[in-house]
Amino acid sequence: MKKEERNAAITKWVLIGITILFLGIMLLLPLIVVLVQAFRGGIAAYMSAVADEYTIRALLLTLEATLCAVILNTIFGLFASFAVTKFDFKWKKILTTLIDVPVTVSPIIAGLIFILLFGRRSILYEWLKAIHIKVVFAVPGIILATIFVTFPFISRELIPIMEAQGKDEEEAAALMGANGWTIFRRITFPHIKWALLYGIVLCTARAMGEFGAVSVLSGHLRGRTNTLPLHIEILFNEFQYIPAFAVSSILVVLAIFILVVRSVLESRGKKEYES
Amino acid sequence: MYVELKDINKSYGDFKASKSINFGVEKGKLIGLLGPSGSGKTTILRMIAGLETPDFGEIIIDGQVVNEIPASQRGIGFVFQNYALFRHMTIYENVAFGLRVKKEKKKYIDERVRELLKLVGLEGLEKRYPSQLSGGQRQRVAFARALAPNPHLLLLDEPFAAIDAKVRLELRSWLKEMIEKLGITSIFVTHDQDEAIEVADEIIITNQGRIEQMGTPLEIYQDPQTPFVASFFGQPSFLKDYQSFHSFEAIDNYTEAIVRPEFVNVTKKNEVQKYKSSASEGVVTEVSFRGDSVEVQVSVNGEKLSAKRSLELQPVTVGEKVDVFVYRMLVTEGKRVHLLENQSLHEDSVII
Amino acid sequence: MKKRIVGIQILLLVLLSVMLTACGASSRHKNISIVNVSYDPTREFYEEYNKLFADYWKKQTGQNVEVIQSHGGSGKQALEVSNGLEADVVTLALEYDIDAIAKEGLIRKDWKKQFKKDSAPYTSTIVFVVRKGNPKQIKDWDDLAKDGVGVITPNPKTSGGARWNYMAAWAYAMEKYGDETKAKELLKKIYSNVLVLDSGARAATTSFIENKQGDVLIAWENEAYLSIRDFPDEYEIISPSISMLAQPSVAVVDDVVDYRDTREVATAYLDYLYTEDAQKIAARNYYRPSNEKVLEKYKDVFDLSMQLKTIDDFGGWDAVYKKHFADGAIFDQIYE
Amino acid sequence: MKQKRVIPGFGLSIGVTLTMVSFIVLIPLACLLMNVTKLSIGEFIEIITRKRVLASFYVSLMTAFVASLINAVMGMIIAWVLVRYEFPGKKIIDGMIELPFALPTAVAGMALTYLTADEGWVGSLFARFGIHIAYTRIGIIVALVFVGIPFVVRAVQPVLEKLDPSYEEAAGVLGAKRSRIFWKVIFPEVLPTLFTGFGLAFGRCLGEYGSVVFIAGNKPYETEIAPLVVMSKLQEFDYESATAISLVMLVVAFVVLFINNMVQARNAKILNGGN
Repeated sequence: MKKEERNAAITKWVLIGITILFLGIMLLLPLIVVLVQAFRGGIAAYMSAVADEYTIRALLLTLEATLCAVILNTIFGLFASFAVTKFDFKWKKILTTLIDVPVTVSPIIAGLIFILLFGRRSILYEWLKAIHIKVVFAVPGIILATIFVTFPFISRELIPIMEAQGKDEEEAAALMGANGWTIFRRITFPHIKWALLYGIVLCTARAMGEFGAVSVLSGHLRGRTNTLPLHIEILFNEFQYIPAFAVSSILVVLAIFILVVRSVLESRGKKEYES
Repeated sequence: MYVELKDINKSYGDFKASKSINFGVEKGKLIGLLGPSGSGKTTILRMIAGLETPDFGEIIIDGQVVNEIPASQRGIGFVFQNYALFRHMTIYENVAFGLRVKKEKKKYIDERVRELLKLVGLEGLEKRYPSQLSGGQRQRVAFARALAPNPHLLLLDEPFAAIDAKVRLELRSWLKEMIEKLGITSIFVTHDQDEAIEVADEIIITNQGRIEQMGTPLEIYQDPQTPFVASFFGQPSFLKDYQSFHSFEAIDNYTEAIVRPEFVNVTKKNEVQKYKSSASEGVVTEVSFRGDSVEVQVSVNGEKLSAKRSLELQPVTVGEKVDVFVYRMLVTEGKRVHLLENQSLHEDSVII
Repeated sequence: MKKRIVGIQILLLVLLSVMLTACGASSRHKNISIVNVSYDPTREFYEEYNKLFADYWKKQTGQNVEVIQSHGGSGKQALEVSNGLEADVVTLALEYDIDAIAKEGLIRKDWKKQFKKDSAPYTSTIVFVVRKGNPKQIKDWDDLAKDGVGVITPNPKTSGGARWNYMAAWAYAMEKYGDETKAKELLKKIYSNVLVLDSGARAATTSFIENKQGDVLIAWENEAYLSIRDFPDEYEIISPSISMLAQPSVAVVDDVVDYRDTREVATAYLDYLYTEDAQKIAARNYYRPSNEKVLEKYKDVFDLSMQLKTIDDFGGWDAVYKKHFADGAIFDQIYE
Repeated sequence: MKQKRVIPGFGLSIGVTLTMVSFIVLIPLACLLMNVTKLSIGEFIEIITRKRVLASFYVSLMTAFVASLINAVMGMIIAWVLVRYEFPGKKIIDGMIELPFALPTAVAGMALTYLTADEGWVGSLFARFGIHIAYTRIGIIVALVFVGIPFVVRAVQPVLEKLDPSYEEAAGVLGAKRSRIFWKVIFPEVLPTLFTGFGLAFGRCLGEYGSVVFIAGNKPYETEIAPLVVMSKLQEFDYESATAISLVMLVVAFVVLFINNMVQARNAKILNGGN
């Protein structure tokens, strides 16, 4: 028995070692590289890169696109998961699959389909031009692309929770004559609030970093349609490595911030769930 | 009739959950819908509540066809199987919910909630959450919540299923008392025959989407109309060749005979057997203690029978030869059921 | 119930479109702005030139002009313009890309005649960048085919600039062997030495300079000078005996300037490229000025002894594309 | 609307859901399909069976498969370590898992390329043995492993957490050794979820673009992935090829998603017994 226990202890530390080594190399080292490279030229170089006009405009655009995507996806996620989990209807499976599709579609293709839909070759183009709406190679295109790639993020977090909760409580409330809004607000929402926040955080993270789809739709107009990741790519292509990594470090910091928020939310949610 | 179902049909895909259901419930009665799981009893309950819509047929409550009336306006209280208490609300809020939705005055709500909590014996627990209550307490909350808006009809789906055995017995009589006291028409669903017999004024037995029989517990017990009902109660034994037992009227083309343990009298050889002449000899194959009695399995002419013996009597042992007398049996013939009395019982009375 | 659903859907639609319009509507400035869609290596040049032009335009008209730049692979940029990227002017790596836009009907067919010198205000050529001291002794194109030489050049399928690289090698091979089969042999060897085939010229430079891949980078002359400017001790430039005269072309996108009413400023913007001041900026950014006087001034910067072929020597870009870069054409054969 | 629904709000929620699914997912995808139908079947097959295209499919599938496999193994180990062991720094490691999600892929690609190039911190270690990471298929796999880490870990973790310890105790009482308990009792429980995580990672890896372009080297037949061919076809104005190749990728993504859903549904059926 003793030998067995010793073996177990060895296994434990070997596995922990593997985990730390693997994650250290795969996750931590890239972060460190970004930070080290960002400060290679000193604080002054770093600050001038970060405070650059184009950087700030790119940051603002990124935040705008992220905000739009998160708001719309939140609305969608709430309605979609309510519809899918609280009601039975035909084609439900197909609907849930369709909702999930954007995650598996390559970002490049996501960009391409919007080019095909709204680009100059599309019949919609002339129509949109006539009413002075620019979609592709303009901010709306970027927002659309961002919405697309993060489309299922919130519903995906909500559906399992709402599924597990069942619909008894809603039915009971409905039997007593409560209307949809009351049922949602008083019965459904308290169950999902942490999952919702969690989904919003994930959605924000992904929306901020989207590169492929946005790259296809952006047109790379400096100061106009460059998001932060695109701006980084441009800096990188301009041999401005220090600024490129410096701007990247903004995103790294945001990513870390998001992870912290996520962890806090998760443990809060767990606590609530257990009590 | 306060509640009436007329020719109700309902199917889920290929599965027929209800096949031309017809029955009526008188005002103030407590009805038990009894049947094995999958027999369609919950579907009936949910259709009455308006949680499901029948494919065909009419549901009438208080003289009004309610098919088109949404669940929330049927004036029904519903107790869910798992109670479906609002986990994120306190007990007080749970009970008050229905009243708040109806926009009742605050003062009235408060009075009513306190009155109900007192009625169900949960005073002082207003601020608790459902997760902090025991199973029995939760059921009481569910009951109070269902009653809060003064429904005319109370529907309960397996009200005792989620409670452990000891509390269940207590709750049964509590619920029966409570409903009698309030005089509210109630229908509850159960798969437990004891529960139905003990609690219900009338029982409706369902099987495979059909109603097999409706009647008082005694009627159903004593006078089963279908083979299913006949075999549903107790732990019946089935005889292939009942005529190997003495003094039973012969029926042609019978399917089988059903004998309940209480129909059988097993006596030791040294005990007095009143109807010795019409008793058969059997061998004890199994003896088990049942708390309040002894269950004895005997083998008679190759048929297995189960019987009960009082604890006061001398114990029997496995392998012992005993006399077995059958008072009566239920013989099925196709869809019909015949109650056959042992004829020696009548002869006897004639002699006396 | 049905009606309500339709109502909500319409509401949602309106919301969506309002959001899109709100974000998309370009607010009318008093100041004028034009979009210059260019290719990768012109960033530094246009950054400087735009200031010069803005000053000039302000003096001429009193208007503030903001030039919004977009840079990327030349082919990709042309595609985006064809797809609706609203560029007032395009300044791309090769005629072929502008022709592609013209084929879409956005630019008039005879755009080449609109500006002087075939609408190519500055030129460049293809050279090699090697590590300091030239350890692999790379002097000319056939040295690239030697075993053990790591070559970095972008993919001519995606990068306009890379097509010039390829054609320069081809020009050398044809001059040397005069035979297509042997020329293909040489190119096959060179491209089998390619370590990283990046999608654009800038990415290739990054691979060579920053990630230290390979022994030689085939690059535009201006790009080569720019990249070694930061690392003069690590790299040197080798001029091969034969190369291509690369003619980056410029054009006004008629469709867009008519729609946006910017034809005047857009035309002026491109015309002004031919002035001496602008030509000097081009030279300072290592583009060979088309103005001979200015070129003469910078003769110690540019190796004027190289033999430079033009694309017309090979029948123009259309013919070259079909022969070399179309699916299944020579470039694909080389890579089979 | 024969079946009356008890819980109110079905019309509204399904309406919003369908509207948004149509606008964001369905119509754009249909647009792509319509563009493909401009091709005859012969042309379509000709395009997608070109050597370079086939090679890119192979590279995409192969690297995604290998990367997901690595992720499956490592994900299993990491999830196990995070659920079963206590050690200092565990919370941080747990919080780090979602980093690939939060960090923009372009930044990740840049950093990983920098690390694994022959002169990089990690690349130089391997270069000594003649192993090159950046600009080879190994590089692509590294990038995809990075991208796919959270999928397997986050799929397996909850299952391991919920796994009833009495299960293992039962096996232990029966005298089974630890390793045997793992392989015979725990592993089969986790396997379906592991597969789901694998599928999710695989789907994501197939479409990944941002991080791969930096590290891949993009040599035809060698390190050119399918999304890149789409991009390069687009740059050649070859819409037909781009859409045709995209369609193939979409179909593959659908198949992956579908198989995944089937496995999940089957798994749920087994665990919950019907329904």
